[in-house]
Amino acid sequence: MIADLETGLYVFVLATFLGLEIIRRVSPLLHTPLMSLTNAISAITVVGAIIVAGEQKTTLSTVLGTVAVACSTINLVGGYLITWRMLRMFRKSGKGT
Amino acid sequence: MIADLETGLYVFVLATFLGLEIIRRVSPLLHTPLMSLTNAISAITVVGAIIVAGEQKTTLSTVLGTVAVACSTINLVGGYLITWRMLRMFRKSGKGT
Amino acid sequence: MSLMIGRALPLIYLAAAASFILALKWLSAVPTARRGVVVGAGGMLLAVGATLLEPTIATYRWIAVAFAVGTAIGIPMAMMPMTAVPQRTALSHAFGALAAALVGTAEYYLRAPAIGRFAMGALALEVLLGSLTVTASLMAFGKLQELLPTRPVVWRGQNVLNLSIFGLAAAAGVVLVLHPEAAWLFPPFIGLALLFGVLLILPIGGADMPTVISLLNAYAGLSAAAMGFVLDNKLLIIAGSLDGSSGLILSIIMCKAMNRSFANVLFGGFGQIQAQAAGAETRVARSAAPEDAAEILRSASRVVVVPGYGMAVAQAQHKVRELYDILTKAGVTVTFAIHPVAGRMPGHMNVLLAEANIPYDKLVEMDDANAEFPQADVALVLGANDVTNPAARSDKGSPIYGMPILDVDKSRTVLVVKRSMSPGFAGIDNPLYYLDNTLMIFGDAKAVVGEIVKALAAEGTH
Amino acid sequence: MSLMIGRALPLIYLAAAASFILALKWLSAVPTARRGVVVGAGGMLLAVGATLLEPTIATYRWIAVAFAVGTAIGIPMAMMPMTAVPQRTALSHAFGALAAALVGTAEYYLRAPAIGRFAMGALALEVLLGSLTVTASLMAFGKLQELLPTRPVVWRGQNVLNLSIFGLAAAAGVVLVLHPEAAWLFPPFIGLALLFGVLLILPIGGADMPTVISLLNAYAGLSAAAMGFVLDNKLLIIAGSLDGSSGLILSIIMCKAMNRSFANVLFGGFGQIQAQAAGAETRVARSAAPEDAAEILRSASRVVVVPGYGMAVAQAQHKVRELYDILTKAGVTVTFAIHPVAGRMPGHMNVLLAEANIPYDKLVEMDDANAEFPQADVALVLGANDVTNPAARSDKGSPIYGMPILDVDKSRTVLVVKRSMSPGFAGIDNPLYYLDNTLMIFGDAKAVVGEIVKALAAEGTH
Ligand SMILES: NC(=O)c1ccc[n+]([C@@H]2O[C@H](COP(=O)([O-])OP(=O)(O)OC[C@H]3O[C@@H](n4cnc5c(N)ncnc54)[C@H](OP(=O)(O)O)[C@@H]3O)[C@@H](O)[C@H]2O)c1
Ligand SMILES: NC(=O)c1ccc[n+]([C@@H]2O[C@H](COP(=O)([O-])OP(=O)(O)OC[C@H]3O[C@@H](n4cnc5c(N)ncnc54)[C@H](OP(=O)(O)O)[C@@H]3O)[C@@H](O)[C@H]2O)c1
Repeated sequence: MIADLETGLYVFVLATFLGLEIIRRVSPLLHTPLMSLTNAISAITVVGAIIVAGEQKTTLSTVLGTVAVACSTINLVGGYLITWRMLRMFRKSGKGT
Repeated sequence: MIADLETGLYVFVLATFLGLEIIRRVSPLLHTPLMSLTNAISAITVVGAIIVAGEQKTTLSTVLGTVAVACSTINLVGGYLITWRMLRMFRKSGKGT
Repeated sequence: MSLMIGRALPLIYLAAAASFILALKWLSAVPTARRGVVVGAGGMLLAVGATLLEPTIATYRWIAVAFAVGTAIGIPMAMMPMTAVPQRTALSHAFGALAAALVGTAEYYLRAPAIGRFAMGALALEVLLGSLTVTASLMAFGKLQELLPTRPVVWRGQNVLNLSIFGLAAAAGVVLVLHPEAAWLFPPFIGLALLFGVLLILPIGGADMPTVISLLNAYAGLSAAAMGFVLDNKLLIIAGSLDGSSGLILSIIMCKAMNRSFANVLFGGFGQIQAQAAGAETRVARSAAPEDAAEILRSASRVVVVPGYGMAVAQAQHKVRELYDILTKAGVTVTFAIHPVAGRMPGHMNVLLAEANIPYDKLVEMDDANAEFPQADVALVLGANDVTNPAARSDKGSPIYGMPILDVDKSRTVLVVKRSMSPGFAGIDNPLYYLDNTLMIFGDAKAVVGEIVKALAAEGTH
Repeated sequence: MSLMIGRALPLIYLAAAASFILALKWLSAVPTARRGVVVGAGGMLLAVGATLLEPTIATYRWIAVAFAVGTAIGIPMAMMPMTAVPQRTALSHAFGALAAALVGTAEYYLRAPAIGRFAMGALALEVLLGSLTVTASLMAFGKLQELLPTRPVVWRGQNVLNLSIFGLAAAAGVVLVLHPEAAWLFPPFIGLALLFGVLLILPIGGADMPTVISLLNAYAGLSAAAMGFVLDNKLLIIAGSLDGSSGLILSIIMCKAMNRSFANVLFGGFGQIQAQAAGAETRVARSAAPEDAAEILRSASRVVVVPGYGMAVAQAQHKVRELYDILTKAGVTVTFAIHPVAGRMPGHMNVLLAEANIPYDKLVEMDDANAEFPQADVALVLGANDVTNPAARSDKGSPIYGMPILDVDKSRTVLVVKRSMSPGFAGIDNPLYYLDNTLMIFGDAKAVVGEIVKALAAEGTH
């Protein structure tokens, strides 16, 4: 358990440094797609929900897990889709409509 | 052991991404100090060497460990010192000699 | 098969984490951004696919149902008009946080009391942040969709009450960490967190919601990272951290662009008192008809358009595109000056204008735009207000003093399109409207721009 | 006490890792760079201090001796003149790699054959990369210090031989991973790696050493990271990865600035054949005395100085500072154009000029400098050669064709200070010297600049 904590902290610190570094550099032009893309990415919680829903250990856990999978899926599907839709709109001058 | 490998890989991948991201942004003005600073930082191998030298398990390991500590210390001391010396040289116009 | 997946899973998750990092990296610039989305989605599919092969899964029935329901809701949510993006974002944070809170709850009832202290700590954090983010996001959604009153709701002792509720929730969490067997405490713990989420948003004005949403984004990210600690899943920790940093950075950018602090946004009750001051004005503004505006634009050689929240409300972006086309064809140089907090979310104006096919290299950021105004013949302010208010530069008493603004008043002529003299989000009067070089064109932005276009087109056929 | 350290150690190491990250982050710009060094050194002391408290340490005697010896060698190595930095860097990579290889070797004899397959794999990688980097770095040091012939040593079948040696070393490594008990194989394994390090550098010309050093930096970093895998120490993995990325990025930058590929640097035998071509030249260059140069500089209003390797060889930077002072005082605008690969290591010219107290805001990067030359009255080329060679722009047959250069030939007058007509690192002739607007001033850079300064000073007192 303590080893897990240690590993988790290393991963957390490194990923946070990396996130701050990368996201500071996102052009303001793309801040709205950025919000929807991070939203989609954080829908990765679905992998935890899938296990809980699929294990079928108790009725409660199955119900909670199923609702959680549904919620995450909304963000997963919706997030990538709307980001894609937005990015398809960005065009440079002189590149047709 | 497999858990160690997994953790190690995560840390390695994240740190490499982070390193590439940060170092790409170092001003060319400071590329020489960058080389000496990373040199100093990688002297952290000294912590591994200290254990080997201090454990005194076999004569061979003590000898190898001691030489390793000495080598790392050269880089540690020399690296930070020369980086500091270099950086003290960089001055903006109008700020005395 | 199952053994293979068990061994490969960490590597697949690592690949997914790398794909998320690349996705955000490539999102930093338009030319690589789409590639980023594809890679990010690919990593996600890989991770989900591999997880589905886990041998602990006893039945796929409920998972399939949930996928179907989620997709059925997710697709329409992705098809909302661009003007609804702020609300949509709030709603999706609610879903994300709910998923984290539910998984945390399920894990508690499955594993307590035989749960390690550290895992229980992460679980409590996950459930606390998740639950409060659910209600707070729903409240934010309600305010942005104007289902709830957008003015801040404040009362005496509010901050003390809120802090006490939060303190109670945190205390319940600590007790649960020390005594995971105290299952009776779990429902009140969640209840307090949900309640705190509601109370947190009540005193915050509707127009401060974008900053709040970004903060909630950071909370949702932290909650997902905590879930990663509970499940010992590094992919979740990484995705949560990335999400958290994004929320944090966007809210810092917004606070800086408004020259305000986090504390002021969260506890300031902004947008509440200042509204009354606006009525006292006695100076007069000059107004003009859309036809006059067309005349002025026609004879200009450099026009800078300054879009604001009003353009989003009026959905005027497609008409703006027509105006851009007709002016460009007539040899007028047209650019768009984008203030970082114009509209109601970061980058709001950019997506709207991109939706209307305005090339993104014509969208100019604040600092560059401010270098352009002195050379511009016309600044056409379209439903923007606060972001053009010169009081931010000169009037130390103004609530927006010190906020960096677009210096539209430095251009030769300023045309302001809005429906009335009423104030914008900050609830304060705008001295710009009384300057000698300013002309007001009253009306709905879409209608006014439409008429300007018509006038220009008619002139063109003479 | 010891238990406390055992628990706190991972957190202390995490803090050290964060301090290294911050150190490199702050090194990105001059104003924050010193803070970076302090933070990095602080993290290092913390980590070393905490490690010394580890209960497994039975005696401090040898550690203390090693600290003393290391410090006694490290301090003079930090006091070397700036012109010796390339050699110094090569030498320090040898030390770093040696430490990694020795620890790996010690671990092997302590733990084998009861060592896990994965740890043994990391160990083999550590020892392989460490050992080859030791000899390769020493060779690079020898070439840079001119203890060894700097020309590439090539022969037929060389690449095949080198690859075979490497293949043998790798094969030995694989066998050791599969059969860690085969201790007899360990010494030959190291021997092959050491030999490969020597063979790797033989065919590479002295002036390609900077790129090679950077690559060796990356190897040393990887070797430290592998050591982290062996010892399950995440701090080592992080520091090694940072070091590795730095080496990789710098070598990519250098290759791009020379328009060459890694393969060409490593296996190209660059600087070998072209030398013979130089003699065939029949055109004549005009030369002038330092006094004439002083006259020309005196009447200029914009001077761009282009320093190169020759300035480093001559140690002329302090004289250059005198020239800068006297010209600036006379109202001449003086800037310095820095090519990314001028000299013999990345940023070489910058440290030399900074050493001579030239303000860093006068040092202009290539692209900006190339915008300045057409407006410059004089380009003063000080011991630079290849980085000013116009053949890179126009002559498709030239070995440096396509390398981005400083367009000194576009300025009104070009003054070239060098000792002879002999070629620079690339071993090729420079058509710049035969242009109508070029004047050669032959002599050692320090001496010539000194005379120019004397002439200017004498003139000033008339
Ligand atoms: N973007 C962000 O991320 C963000 C985040 C937090 C806060 N904010 C705040 O939001 C504000 C944004 O400034 P802004 O200048 O874009 O907007 P604003 O100051 O809120 O002003 C919008 C103006 O648009 C006009 N308008 C509304 N509907 C219209 C219609 N249909 N046609 C024409 N005009 C219409 C309104 O005047 P009438 O009623 O007279 O028409 C109003 O004065 C700033 O104060 C900023 O601090 C933004
Ligand atoms: N900086 C890096 O990181 C790096 C990395 C890899 C390769 N390189 C290579 O190194 C080269 C650097 O170009 P560069 O223009 O700086 O140097 P260069 O092309 O090597 O030329 C240096 C010139 O300085 C002259 N010189 C030598 N000693 C001198 C003295 N005491 N006084 C006056 N002049 C003296 C030499 O001519 P005389 O003998 O006639 O005096 C020589 O032509 C490039 O080809 C680059 O690709 C650099």
